[in-house]
Amino acid sequence: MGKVTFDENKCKGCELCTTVCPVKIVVMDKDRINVKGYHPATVKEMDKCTGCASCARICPDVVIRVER
Amino acid sequence: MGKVTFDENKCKGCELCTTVCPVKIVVMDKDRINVKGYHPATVKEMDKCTGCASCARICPDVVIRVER
Amino acid sequence: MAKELWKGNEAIAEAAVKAGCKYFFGYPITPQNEIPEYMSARLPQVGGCFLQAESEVAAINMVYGAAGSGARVMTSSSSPGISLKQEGITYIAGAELPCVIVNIVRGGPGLGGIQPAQSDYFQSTKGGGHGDYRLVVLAPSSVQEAVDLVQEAFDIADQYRNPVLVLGDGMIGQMMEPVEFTEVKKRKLPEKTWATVGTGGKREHNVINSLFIDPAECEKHNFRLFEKYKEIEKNETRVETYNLEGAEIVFVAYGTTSRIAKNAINSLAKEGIKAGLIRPITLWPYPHEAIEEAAAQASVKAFLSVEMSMGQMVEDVRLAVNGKKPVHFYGRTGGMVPTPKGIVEEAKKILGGAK
Amino acid sequence: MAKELWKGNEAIAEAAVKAGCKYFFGYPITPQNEIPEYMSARLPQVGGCFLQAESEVAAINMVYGAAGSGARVMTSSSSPGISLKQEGITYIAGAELPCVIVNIVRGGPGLGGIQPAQSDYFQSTKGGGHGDYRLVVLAPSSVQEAVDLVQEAFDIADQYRNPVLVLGDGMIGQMMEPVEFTEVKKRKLPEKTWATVGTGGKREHNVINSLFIDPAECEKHNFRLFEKYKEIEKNETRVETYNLEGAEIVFVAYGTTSRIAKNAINSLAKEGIKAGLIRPITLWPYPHEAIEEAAAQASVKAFLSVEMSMGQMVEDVRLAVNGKKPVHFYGRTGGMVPTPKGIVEEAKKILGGAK
Amino acid sequence: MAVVFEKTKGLTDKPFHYCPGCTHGIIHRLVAEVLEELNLVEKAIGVAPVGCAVFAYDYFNCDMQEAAHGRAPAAATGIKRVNPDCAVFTYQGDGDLASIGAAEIVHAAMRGEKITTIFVNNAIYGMTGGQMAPTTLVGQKATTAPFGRQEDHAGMPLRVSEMLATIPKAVFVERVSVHDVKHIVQAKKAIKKAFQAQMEGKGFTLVEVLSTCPTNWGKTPVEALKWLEENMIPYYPLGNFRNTEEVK
Amino acid sequence: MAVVFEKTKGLTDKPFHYCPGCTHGIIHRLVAEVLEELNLVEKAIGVAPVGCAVFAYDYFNCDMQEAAHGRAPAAATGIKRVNPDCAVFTYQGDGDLASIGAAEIVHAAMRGEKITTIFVNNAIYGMTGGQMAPTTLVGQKATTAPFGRQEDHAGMPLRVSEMLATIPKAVFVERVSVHDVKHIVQAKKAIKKAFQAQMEGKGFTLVEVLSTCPTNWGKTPVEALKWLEENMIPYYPLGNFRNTEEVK
Amino acid sequence: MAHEIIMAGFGGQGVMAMGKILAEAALKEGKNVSWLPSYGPEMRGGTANCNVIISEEPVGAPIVTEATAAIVMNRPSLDKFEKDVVPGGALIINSSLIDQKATRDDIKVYYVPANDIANELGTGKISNMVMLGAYLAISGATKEDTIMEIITEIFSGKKASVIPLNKEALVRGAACVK
Amino acid sequence: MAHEIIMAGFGGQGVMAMGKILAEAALKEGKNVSWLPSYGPEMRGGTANCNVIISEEPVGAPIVTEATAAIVMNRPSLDKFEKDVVPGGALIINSSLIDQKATRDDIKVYYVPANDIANELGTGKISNMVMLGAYLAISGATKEDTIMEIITEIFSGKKASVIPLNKEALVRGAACVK
Ligand SMILES: Cc1ncc(C[n+]2csc(CCOP(=O)(O)OP(=O)(O)O)c2C)c(N)n1
Ligand SMILES: Cc1ncc(C[n+]2csc(CCOP(=O)(O)OP(=O)(O)O)c2C)c(N)n1
Ligand code: SF4
Ligand code: SF4
Ligand code: SF4
Ligand code: SF4
Ligand code: SF4
Ligand code: SF4
Ligand SMILES: [Mg+2]
Ligand SMILES: [Mg+2]
Repeated sequence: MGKVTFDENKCKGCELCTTVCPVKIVVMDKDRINVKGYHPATVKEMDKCTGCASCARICPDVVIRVER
Repeated sequence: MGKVTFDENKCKGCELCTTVCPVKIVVMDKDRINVKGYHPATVKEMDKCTGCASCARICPDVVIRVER
Repeated sequence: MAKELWKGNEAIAEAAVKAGCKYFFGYPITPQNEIPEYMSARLPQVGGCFLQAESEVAAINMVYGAAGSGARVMTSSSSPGISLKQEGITYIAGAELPCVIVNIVRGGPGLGGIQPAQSDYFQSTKGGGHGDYRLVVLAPSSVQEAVDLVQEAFDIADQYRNPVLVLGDGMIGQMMEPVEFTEVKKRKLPEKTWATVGTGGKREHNVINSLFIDPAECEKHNFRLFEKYKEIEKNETRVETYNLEGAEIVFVAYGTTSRIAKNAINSLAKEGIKAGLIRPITLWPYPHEAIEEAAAQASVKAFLSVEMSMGQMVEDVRLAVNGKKPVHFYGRTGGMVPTPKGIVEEAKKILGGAK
Repeated sequence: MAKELWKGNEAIAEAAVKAGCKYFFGYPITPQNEIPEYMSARLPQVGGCFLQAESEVAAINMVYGAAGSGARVMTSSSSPGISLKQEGITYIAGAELPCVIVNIVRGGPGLGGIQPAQSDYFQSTKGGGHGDYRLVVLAPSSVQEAVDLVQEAFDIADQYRNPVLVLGDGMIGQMMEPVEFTEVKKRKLPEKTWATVGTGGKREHNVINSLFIDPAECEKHNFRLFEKYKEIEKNETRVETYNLEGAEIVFVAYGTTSRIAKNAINSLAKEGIKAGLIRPITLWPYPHEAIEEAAAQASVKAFLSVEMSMGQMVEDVRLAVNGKKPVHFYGRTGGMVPTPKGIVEEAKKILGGAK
Repeated sequence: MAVVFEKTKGLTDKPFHYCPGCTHGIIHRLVAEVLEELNLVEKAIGVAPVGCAVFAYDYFNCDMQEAAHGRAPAAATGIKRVNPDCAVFTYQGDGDLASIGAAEIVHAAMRGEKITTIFVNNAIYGMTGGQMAPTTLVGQKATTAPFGRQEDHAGMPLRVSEMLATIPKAVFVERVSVHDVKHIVQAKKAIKKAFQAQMEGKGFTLVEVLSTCPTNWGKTPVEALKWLEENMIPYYPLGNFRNTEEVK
Repeated sequence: MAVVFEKTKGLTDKPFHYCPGCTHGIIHRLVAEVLEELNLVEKAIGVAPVGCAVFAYDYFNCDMQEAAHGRAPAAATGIKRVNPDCAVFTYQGDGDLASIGAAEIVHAAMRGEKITTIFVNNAIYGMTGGQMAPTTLVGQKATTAPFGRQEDHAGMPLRVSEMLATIPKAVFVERVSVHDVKHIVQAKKAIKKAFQAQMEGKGFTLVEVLSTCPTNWGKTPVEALKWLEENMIPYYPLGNFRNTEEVK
Repeated sequence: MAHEIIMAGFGGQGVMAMGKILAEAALKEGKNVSWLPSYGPEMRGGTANCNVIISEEPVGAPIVTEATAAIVMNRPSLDKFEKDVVPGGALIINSSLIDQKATRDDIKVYYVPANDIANELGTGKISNMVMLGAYLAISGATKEDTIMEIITEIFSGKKASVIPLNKEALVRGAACVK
Repeated sequence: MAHEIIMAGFGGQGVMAMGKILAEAALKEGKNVSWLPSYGPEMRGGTANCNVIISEEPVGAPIVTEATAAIVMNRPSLDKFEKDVVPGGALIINSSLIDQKATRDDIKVYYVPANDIANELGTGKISNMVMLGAYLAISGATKEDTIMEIITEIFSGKKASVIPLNKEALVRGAACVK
């Protein structure tokens, strides 16, 4: 049972994190735009998170923090 | 039965030719000094020359001409 | 043919092709990348060859080899890359090989910045490389002029067997302006009998070389070079003058800076202050005479050298004025561009002071 | 300590070691090979490190790295090698790194020759690299002076965080003269808190850099550099004058050429002709004032710049004289050395003309 | 709850300027994590290249120098000879290292300079806008190879790791990739080994990291990872070419 | 009587300036003989290095250029691109090619420049008076390695042929020697093959020739040949590293 | 009187293209023109801008420091360039993305919901044409027809379908400032 | 009055060493001195030469263009340097290797069979010391004893055996010009 937090304003909307989540809970938030002008990544159903940190490891901009 | 001719004034007295002659007839002429100030190489008993051209092939200064 | 909008860098490249340049060796660097990029697509169409070299050092030595074989060849770079080319450039000058080198100058020193600058004036005109030699240095102030000068540069290079440097800045390279490609008037050029293209068994072997191990020979070679340079000074010096009549202050500026100076002159005119402009088109040979004449002109109270540098060409202005009038300097550097307003204020300060 | 005969190149190397130079990165080239050769044997004795780089380009960038780590470091070369170092030199100037660069000049352009010359004056003093920057340029005229100046060069470099160029020629490098190694007077030097030696967790990370992508920043950096250069001009300008009193003609010459000029002065004296000498010891900052004063001196009819070049320093002489007196040039180049006789004849011609 | 992943202290707080999805960011992070894990942040001195990673001097939380294009190994040599106990590394792109800097990297390896080079191979010149690199694949388009790199005109891509592995004092040479999490983990292992070999004074160490340039490849970040896997890895096989075990 | 050996027309009549017994002279002659035998003298363009062979432009009886130190492959590239039908060759020493010119030779090979490089490896800088070369053997004394080259300080000698053989478009790479007549004959064969491969447009070709420097080795010419055989060949094994058969 | 225009926005908003089209049209009408882009290394998300000068006289400095008009497509551009407009000059603000109002009162300020209009027309991509339409209506720097000629040349062939769309965008933009 | 000497011969005849020894000796006697060698790339068989200046005044140009004495050890050197001797100056010719006579009559010419004498003494190597001995006798540039002090310093330790030989060479050389 894991928890991920996004340093949202550092996100560049590259979507890499969304491709590696084993439980496919990382998605782009198309409704919001961060200060950089990108749709930031976010997690829908946090309870599904395994805390595997895959999303954090592939994030090129060190946006993601993972706890378990 | 070969014949070698030395372009004597181009000789630098390095002695390389004297080391490769199969019949050991190439020697340095210690009695003479050429325009460059070196003792030039020469052949004592030309009749022994096989015309193998070894001396010419190793001469760095293209001093030697060989006939057979 | 109607005028078309061309980006400076691409116009320079096309002008070279039109001038018969078939070979280009270069290495990427901002703000001149459109030159090699354009050449990479264009030269194959004319049966030429574009090659991206492993470095500027390699590029300039490829130019040496190609020029030594009699080809019309060009390279281009920007400040740091030109610094790396200095050894190659003095070899080319020493071996008297014709070629065209383009420097789209950016801010320095070191890695500096990538915005427009004119801080490579000394390097270009006094010789950044070792030894006594000169490059012909052409300084266009518009894309149209760049196009015209680049085409002529190849002829000048061939006529005198000397490298020609086209000195632009980031603005010239990046901006778009209307261009009309016109034939430059043909010069009768010497045959390149000295080129290494294989003897074909028809002549003694040709040797391209800059080594003269006997100092007497080396000096003779230098004397010959400087005879040639005298010729070039006599024949190729170019300058534009603007508004000199009755001018109280004369701006001296080249390249894009000269256009900013013109704006300043026009706004000064509105305030009833007469300012004129001397715009060297050739930075070497330098148009000393035009400046001497202006210095002798009664109305002229002072000179102001306006540059995108900390003050380099101003030395040539002083050498030409030779003490007859005060010579001042106004410049911005590191990629900052002078404004007409800045020049106007400087001019007023000087005239105030000169009164 | 008694005087000993030292070969110029070796004396320069030993002087550097005595000044605390622990690192040397260089590449062989005639006529300066004795410097790296001496260092390769000497530096290990003082716990330093000599490294033969793969090229001059690598050597100057090794110097950049070592200087950036706060070490006293030197490199040396001769003309073509110095041309290759131009990019590295402007980076070092831009990043404000202290180091000493020795150029034992040979004839050019290109591969040129290996005999003594002074044809790298422009490159040394106006900046052979791109951008606005200055090197402190020291020009010894004897082996003893080379020894003294090299030791001081390291202090000047550290005091101002600026590269210092020691400009010699083949004669300085190859000849033997009596030398006495004397302590140079200590300057109080700033601590190198900026050096990259590992943060040790005690401070923010240090960054050695010459990139300022924002042109406003880049310009500010240039302004700061030129504030520093003003300081250097104020504090470090050096010149020797000889026989100026009542001189009709003033020779301006540096390095070994100045000694030949002295011989000429002495033989002219025998003929009752008064000639004097101004010998710039620092080529940058240039001793303008000494020349201005001489130009103002009533007895002086003319100046003669004597160089082993086609005429380079003469421009700085003209800038200083600023039209007050005629300035002439006499030079030999490509490895040829002026003779006292040649200078004497030139002087008489000028004075004849000036009468 | 325990933290399983957070930003390493080997990085400053300055956000990267890289394009969205550019794997330079991943590689920066891996290097910084290794420095932290080996307790080297305080005794590390890095050398930034000229390339998109030019601002690396702002990102790594250790002393840094910005070297001239291609000369990072020379600058690092000067640094290491002055600071033999420090962990000295260069971070270089393929234009910087394999093109203009070819002589400097070969000779740093020949001398067995005790430094670690992180070689970021993205088969293109990123910073200057997509010109051909020595590592650009045959047929791959670049702004200076508008019809794609042609073998007969521009030759075949340089395999830097294979070439340097022929040099005796290049004691650790490995090629890795960061196109997926598994390979990212492996890449970090290689970088760690390289720094360890350096600190043991074994000799020159290099890790070649295959990286993406979505912007100049004209692909989305996700497409770019796929392109790397399908096109670069076949020509640039991953694996170790030199390791300290061989070199006793 | 028939002439079995005489001076080739590939050479001018100018006597070599080389020191007594310096094998540069032998190598010059072999190259010139090959040019003559392949009827290339009239369509050959050679590039002289900066090194003791700098005056090669006076000795080869074909068009010649004198290139900057280490840049012969770049100059040759410019020449060959302008004269694709000519036989273009560089003649370079180990300082010229392996040290300052390392980037230029690697990239000429990478591009598959259709030129032939004669690489004269005498393990020293001859022209400038015996400084260390990248090819100087460990323990070998040089004026810049007064205690002999030390592996930990200056690394191990660069094996240029082995390194270049990793480059796909280097289609012919062979190391030969001229320390005795038998090897001189083999050396000539290799040089001939290289020029043939060039004229067939196969790619980049290089022949590394182990050579002597009696003057700076401090040996008689005869001793020098022996030293080459006993000390250089063990570290620089003779043989072919790349030939056009492999490269289809 | 010369038109000296600054056009600025995010990379991707088409400010460079807008400037080129305007310059091309002015050239077609026989005017003197220059187009100068901002340029830099590949760093995304920065603001792109270009200077266009249209004049009867030969163009002096290609840099615009005293703009007769500034067209700003995003907030950073407004902050950066508002001060560069000459008194009496025009400032055209893309109100779809910029909630902020102009601070000066010595210039004419126009608010154009360019993205909203573009979206209505079916593609956000042509917000730049909306702004251009507004600018033309204000300045009369070139005839709208000439702009359409240029656009027609650009989108010849199969892309021709988008031509009417661009026309519409210009018209809608103009309407906002009538 | 200053001594300005040119010494020249084949590489290997020891002209450089001869010049250094003279300069060292003069320095020991408190004079101002300079020694300037010819230098060049490794090309054998050329002539080597050096300039030595000994003076009470500080030395001006280290190059000797008007020699008070020229010591020539081989034919090419004679041809090259005879003209550089000032009227009244000395030209010392190694008559063992140079059959040629001097052409000028405004200078003092001395013929010293240096190699023959050196061979008599058992080694051709010290022909340079024979020439130096002759020069000292003619010029008195330094005392012979000072030269011997220098030589003694040079050949300290096991090479000391050759010291008397050098002494003898100097004496024999001097004898030739008495
Ligand atoms: C001497 C010199 N030449 C050229 C340049 C321009 N330049 C800057 S970065 C670069 C290449 C960058 O490509 P790479 O090394 O592959 O790094 P990337 O941007 O792909 O990460 C070039 C050619 C320069 N700054 N200095
Ligand atoms: C840029 C530059 N650096 C250095 C030199 C000095 N230099 C002349 S030849 C040479 C090296 C020669 O060695 P190598 O290439 O091995 O040739 P060799 O003489 O041994 O045949 C050097 C360093 C130069 N002329 N130019
Ligand atoms: S930690 Fe793993 S499971 Fe949780 S969001 Fe990230 S990738 Fe998905
Ligand atoms: S990988 Fe990082 S930058 Fe990319 S979308 Fe996910 S959180 Fe944002
Ligand atoms: S040809 Fe052969 S046999 Fe005759 S001299 Fe020469 S080496 Fe001896
Ligand atoms: S090899 Fe040639 S140069 Fe050497 S001694 Fe024999 S003939 Fe003379
Ligand atoms: S240009 Fe390419 S390499 Fe550079 S930051 Fe953007 S994506 Fe990365
Ligand atoms: S120095 Fe060495 S390489 Fe050069 S010519 Fe003499 S022996 Fe040959
Ligand atoms: Mg890259
Ligand atoms: Mg060698």
